[in-house]
Amino acid sequence: MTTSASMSRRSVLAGAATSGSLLMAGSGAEAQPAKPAELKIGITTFLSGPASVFGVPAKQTAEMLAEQINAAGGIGGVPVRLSFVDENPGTEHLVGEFRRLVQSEGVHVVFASISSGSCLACTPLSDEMRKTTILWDCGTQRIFEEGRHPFAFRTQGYGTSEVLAPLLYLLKHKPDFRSIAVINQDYAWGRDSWELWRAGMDAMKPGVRVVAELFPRFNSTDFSTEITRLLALRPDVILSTSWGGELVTLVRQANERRLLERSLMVLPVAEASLPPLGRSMPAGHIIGTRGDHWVNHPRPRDKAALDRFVNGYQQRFNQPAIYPCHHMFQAFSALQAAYTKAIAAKSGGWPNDQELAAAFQGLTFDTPTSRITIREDGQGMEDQIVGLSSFGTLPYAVPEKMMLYPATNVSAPVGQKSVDWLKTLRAGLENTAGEAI
Amino acid sequence: MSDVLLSAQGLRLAFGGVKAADGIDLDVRRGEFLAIIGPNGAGKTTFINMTTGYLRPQAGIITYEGQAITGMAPRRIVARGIARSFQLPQLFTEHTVLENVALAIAAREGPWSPLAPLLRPRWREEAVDLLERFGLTSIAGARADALNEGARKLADIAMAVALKPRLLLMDEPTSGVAANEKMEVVETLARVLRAAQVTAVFVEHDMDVVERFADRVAVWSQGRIAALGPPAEVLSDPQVQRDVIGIERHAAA
Amino acid sequence: MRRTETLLAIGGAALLVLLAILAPWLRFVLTIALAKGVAVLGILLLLRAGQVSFGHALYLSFGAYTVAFLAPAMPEALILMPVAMLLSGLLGLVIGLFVSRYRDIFFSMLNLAISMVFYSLLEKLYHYTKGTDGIRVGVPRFLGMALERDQFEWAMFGTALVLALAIGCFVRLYLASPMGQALSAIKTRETRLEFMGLPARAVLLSAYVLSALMGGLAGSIIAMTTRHVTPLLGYWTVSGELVFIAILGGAGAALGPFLGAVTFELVRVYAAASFADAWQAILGLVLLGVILFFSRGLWGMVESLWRRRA
Amino acid sequence: MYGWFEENGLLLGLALLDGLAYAALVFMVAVGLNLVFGVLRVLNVAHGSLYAIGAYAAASLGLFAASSGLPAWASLPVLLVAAALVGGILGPLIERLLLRRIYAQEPVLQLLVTFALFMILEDAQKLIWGTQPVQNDAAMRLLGNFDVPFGADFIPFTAYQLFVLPGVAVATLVGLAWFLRRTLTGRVIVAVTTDREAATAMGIDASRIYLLTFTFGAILAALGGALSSPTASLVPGLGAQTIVLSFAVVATAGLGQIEGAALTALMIGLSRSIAVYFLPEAEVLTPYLIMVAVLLVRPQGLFGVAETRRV
Repeated sequence: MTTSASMSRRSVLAGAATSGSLLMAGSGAEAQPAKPAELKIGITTFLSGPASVFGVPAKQTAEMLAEQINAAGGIGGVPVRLSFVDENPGTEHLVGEFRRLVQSEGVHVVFASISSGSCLACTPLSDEMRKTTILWDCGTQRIFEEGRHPFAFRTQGYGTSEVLAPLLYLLKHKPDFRSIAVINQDYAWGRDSWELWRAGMDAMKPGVRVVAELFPRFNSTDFSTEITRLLALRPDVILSTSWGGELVTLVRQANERRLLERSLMVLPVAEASLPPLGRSMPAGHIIGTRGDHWVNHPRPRDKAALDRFVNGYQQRFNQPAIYPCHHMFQAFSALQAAYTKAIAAKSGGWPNDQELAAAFQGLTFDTPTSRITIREDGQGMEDQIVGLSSFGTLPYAVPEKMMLYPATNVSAPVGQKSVDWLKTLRAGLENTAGEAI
Repeated sequence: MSDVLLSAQGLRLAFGGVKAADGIDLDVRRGEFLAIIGPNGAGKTTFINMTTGYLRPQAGIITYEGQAITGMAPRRIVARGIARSFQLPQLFTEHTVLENVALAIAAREGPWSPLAPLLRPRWREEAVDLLERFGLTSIAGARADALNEGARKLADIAMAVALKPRLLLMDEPTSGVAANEKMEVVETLARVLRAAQVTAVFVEHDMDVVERFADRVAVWSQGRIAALGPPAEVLSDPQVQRDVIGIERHAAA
Repeated sequence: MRRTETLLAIGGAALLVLLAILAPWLRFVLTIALAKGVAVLGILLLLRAGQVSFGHALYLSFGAYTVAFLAPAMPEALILMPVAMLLSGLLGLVIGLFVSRYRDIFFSMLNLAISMVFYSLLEKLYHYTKGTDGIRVGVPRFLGMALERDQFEWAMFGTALVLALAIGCFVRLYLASPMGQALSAIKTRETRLEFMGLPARAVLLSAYVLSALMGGLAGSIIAMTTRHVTPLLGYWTVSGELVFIAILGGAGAALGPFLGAVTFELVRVYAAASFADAWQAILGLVLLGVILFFSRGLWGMVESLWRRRA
Repeated sequence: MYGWFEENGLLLGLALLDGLAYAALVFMVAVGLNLVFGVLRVLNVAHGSLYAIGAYAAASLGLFAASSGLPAWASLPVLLVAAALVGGILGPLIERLLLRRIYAQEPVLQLLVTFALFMILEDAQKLIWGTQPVQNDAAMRLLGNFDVPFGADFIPFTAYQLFVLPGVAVATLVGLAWFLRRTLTGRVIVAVTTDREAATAMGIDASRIYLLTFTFGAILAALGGALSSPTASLVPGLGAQTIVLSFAVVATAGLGQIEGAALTALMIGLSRSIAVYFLPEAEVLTPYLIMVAVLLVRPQGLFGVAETRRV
């Protein structure tokens, strides 16, 4: 398998020298390309820094999937080849790398970004370079609500549905809660998710007292002061959309100090942190996974495929496949479906950039657990499953009493801004939006 | 115009328990060379430091040209025409000797265009000329940290002279200068200063130098002036001989 | 050496243009490198005085955010740049009045502290700055013309190159002037300056304000080139990067920062392309090698090569 | 029911307890940096990496100890052992192989050598421990909770946070003070800190003192990390956060001043936790604001001695 690791310095230099012609290919989307020798995919993900907790498993997944795809003859008969870019050094580096991927590496498609900031920086580039870009993990609702991006497609859900689903679950599970505190990471997602939650909560259950809004520094390793304050305030519910190492630290410190006996926690991004938490995650709290891809999904679309993927990953990397792995799977699945569709539309011809992007419009593709359709604005419609933490056969928590929220019920309609839409919701939605599974 | 250029009255300064200045009264006359002698720790350098604004006296007044300069910033005092040289030469070690002097000229001339070079023709000429008068032409291009002690001392004084002061305070100008060169160095110095009509106060340990070049001598002892007068008179005073010169000779041996 | 430097500067500029023609994606990297080179020139001024600012990412990000905030109202590159530069210089004056009293570690750390305060504000004032998501910068007009993306990128590259040459020339003259020479005098014997009647603080302050102007200008170029600004541009590691580039390139000449910046960006791009997992370690190794074996930086290497040939 | 004032008074008491624990962690990592800076005059950016490696090593060693059947109480001394190992091995290596070569050079070069080292060690950590959170909270669980009364209510604190962290910090402070004042080596270190030239002129073997101090500083950094490991889960990027904060402490404290470091850490710890209670948005700014405020009043830092410029 060829990945970026095998790319030599010389080949980069050669790329630099010849990419004058590649630029032509990039800007002339109407040109009729011949079938390439390899299908080049550029992937931006976190390879260093705290978010590499997500980025590295996703990279491993991509490598595993590329291997499987190539072993099965590639996509449309063309083997795939991956190049990875680290998101951690910041936007200015990343947008340079995006250009390099397109103009020098000549990638056919870019999988962009875990971080919302990275996605916001990359999507305009996809417009300008007319290069199909799959937003494979970032969640910000701003992308498709603040502008049109005809070459960008998100192959998973987004902040609105990922926050609304746990909120609806809470309203149904504990309808009588009267006070809430929030403790989110102090960065865009932490702030955005609280704004979304608050808009929805105030609309569907007005009068809930917000007793504390805590935004500890991003990458904090000590929450003892915040926990003390929450212990003293005794809110009915504590919301935290934190993730990664920080969520692990927060829950461990909170659990040790029995905060979770006093308050019900709602953790929309819990799933990836559950394996490292193990038994430190108490049972009975609300957990989400940014989608429906729980390992114990009671009725996945294709049980065999789910097991194959999850077990294959576990065996190969000796780690559970956490949600970024699933999101990467979805990106590959969407790509395969789009190429199949585009090639069919062209009666076997290889699609150019424009045709590939066109194939993504309204595309429906399979995931092990369900089926995702890409809406006309580019947003993927991924169902959400939320449940209560519980312990079964695995050494870490998984959900029970699960509720499945179909994506269309928990996403803002096309053309509406999420916050505005959330404000229009009314009590009772918690009884109609989801179904117990 | 008054005959007195600089006047110190009742200067007091103590560091902890040590009285470095314990009531100093001194008038420096226009045009004279005044030598300050006395044992180490008597407060000679402290006097220079107070006069040039490095230290602020706890009591007393310093006037220059009839105006109080007590406690002013060194920069302000220099602007009025008082320059000093240092016991340990204070050179800009990353610059050549020529540049050191040129910087002093620049300091005197400022403000200047930020885009014309330091070694602009007029300043370069003046610096070259000054170094020649100090007999430093041969080392003008040498970096200041590559000089021997004597040359550093002279360069240090040359920088002070380049400021065109009317009063120059020198802290041990001949220490570190080889014995056989000493007289020649002082000779040069005296010639330059007389030509520029500079009043000079200098701390000195070599009684031969004092005898030959000073118009008056002030003897420092424990933060006070023990004696003041022409060299012939003061240096022959038995008590000064015993208390100061004896110690000096002893120390020198 | 003077003439050599001029020749090298012209040759280097020609080489960059050639590279930008041959490899369009490099044009972006090189524009950023030139902008950073301009910011590093400011660092170099302060280094002359022996002072290391560990907070100049402040001016970079300030310039960048100025552009991000003003661009919608004033979408003209040639106005945005000087405005960002001047505002940044003004900020530099205010902060400089404070920090120019301090030396060495205190100078470094105060700059660090102030830049971290600004960085935190960029993150905290979410409703104005969009926090870590950052602000998108649209393509501004250039000389009143609405350019295509490709043309605009050329325009930015050209502007950066011209500015780099002009500011490089200015810094060279400045360093040779009494102001510049007094800077290195601050490093070796600051007290003497005072006893010569030269206010060391004012000398340092002017250099500091100049460095803020350059930082702001560089930030504005970066903002219009990457067209998306995030608080990360103001994080302390970016400040460290600027000092890193200064030393990598060599603090001896005005060409050093550009040599350093271009090398830095290229090494980073190639390291990232070849070893996406370990690019940081590779940069570290390069820096370590330069410091241990060529402490005068890349410019020092060029100089000694030149001498050997002459 | 309590009035506003009484309730906030109680909260202030809680903030004090939290601030103390946080101050202890800040002190542990900053004091080593300050000591090293005082003696070697090298601002060691890699100090943050040593902190992170100390934390990782402590967690790994603890897991290893537990799996090889050591009793639970061993999880506490394991922290010390891990710190000693990390500092004792990496410290001398860094000093001998890198810093030693550049003492004669300009300070900025020394700083950058440690910056380069920091970058290399960041990736090295990732290579060794991967990117998934690493954790071992045995030491925190060992001692259980301690309930602090809060009006009619009570607030559980971990005994580790309430007693171990401040305890170790105080022991370190007292031990260091004793070492620096009462032992010959300690006095030599102080002498070098106060006046390097004079000390070397007196024939002090600076090379040995440098090695010793740096190793010592490295062990303290690693210990800081090791102490934080039972409560935190460790992820890449730990070092970068830590080092900026320590820088602020060093400049605020005054160079080489361990009491200054303690007082600064206390100020930062308390103001941070008070901020979390009453003005959460200001929390991240507190260390820097404290530093700027202190340096405005005392340009040499809290306990710093004005360097006399000899003329």
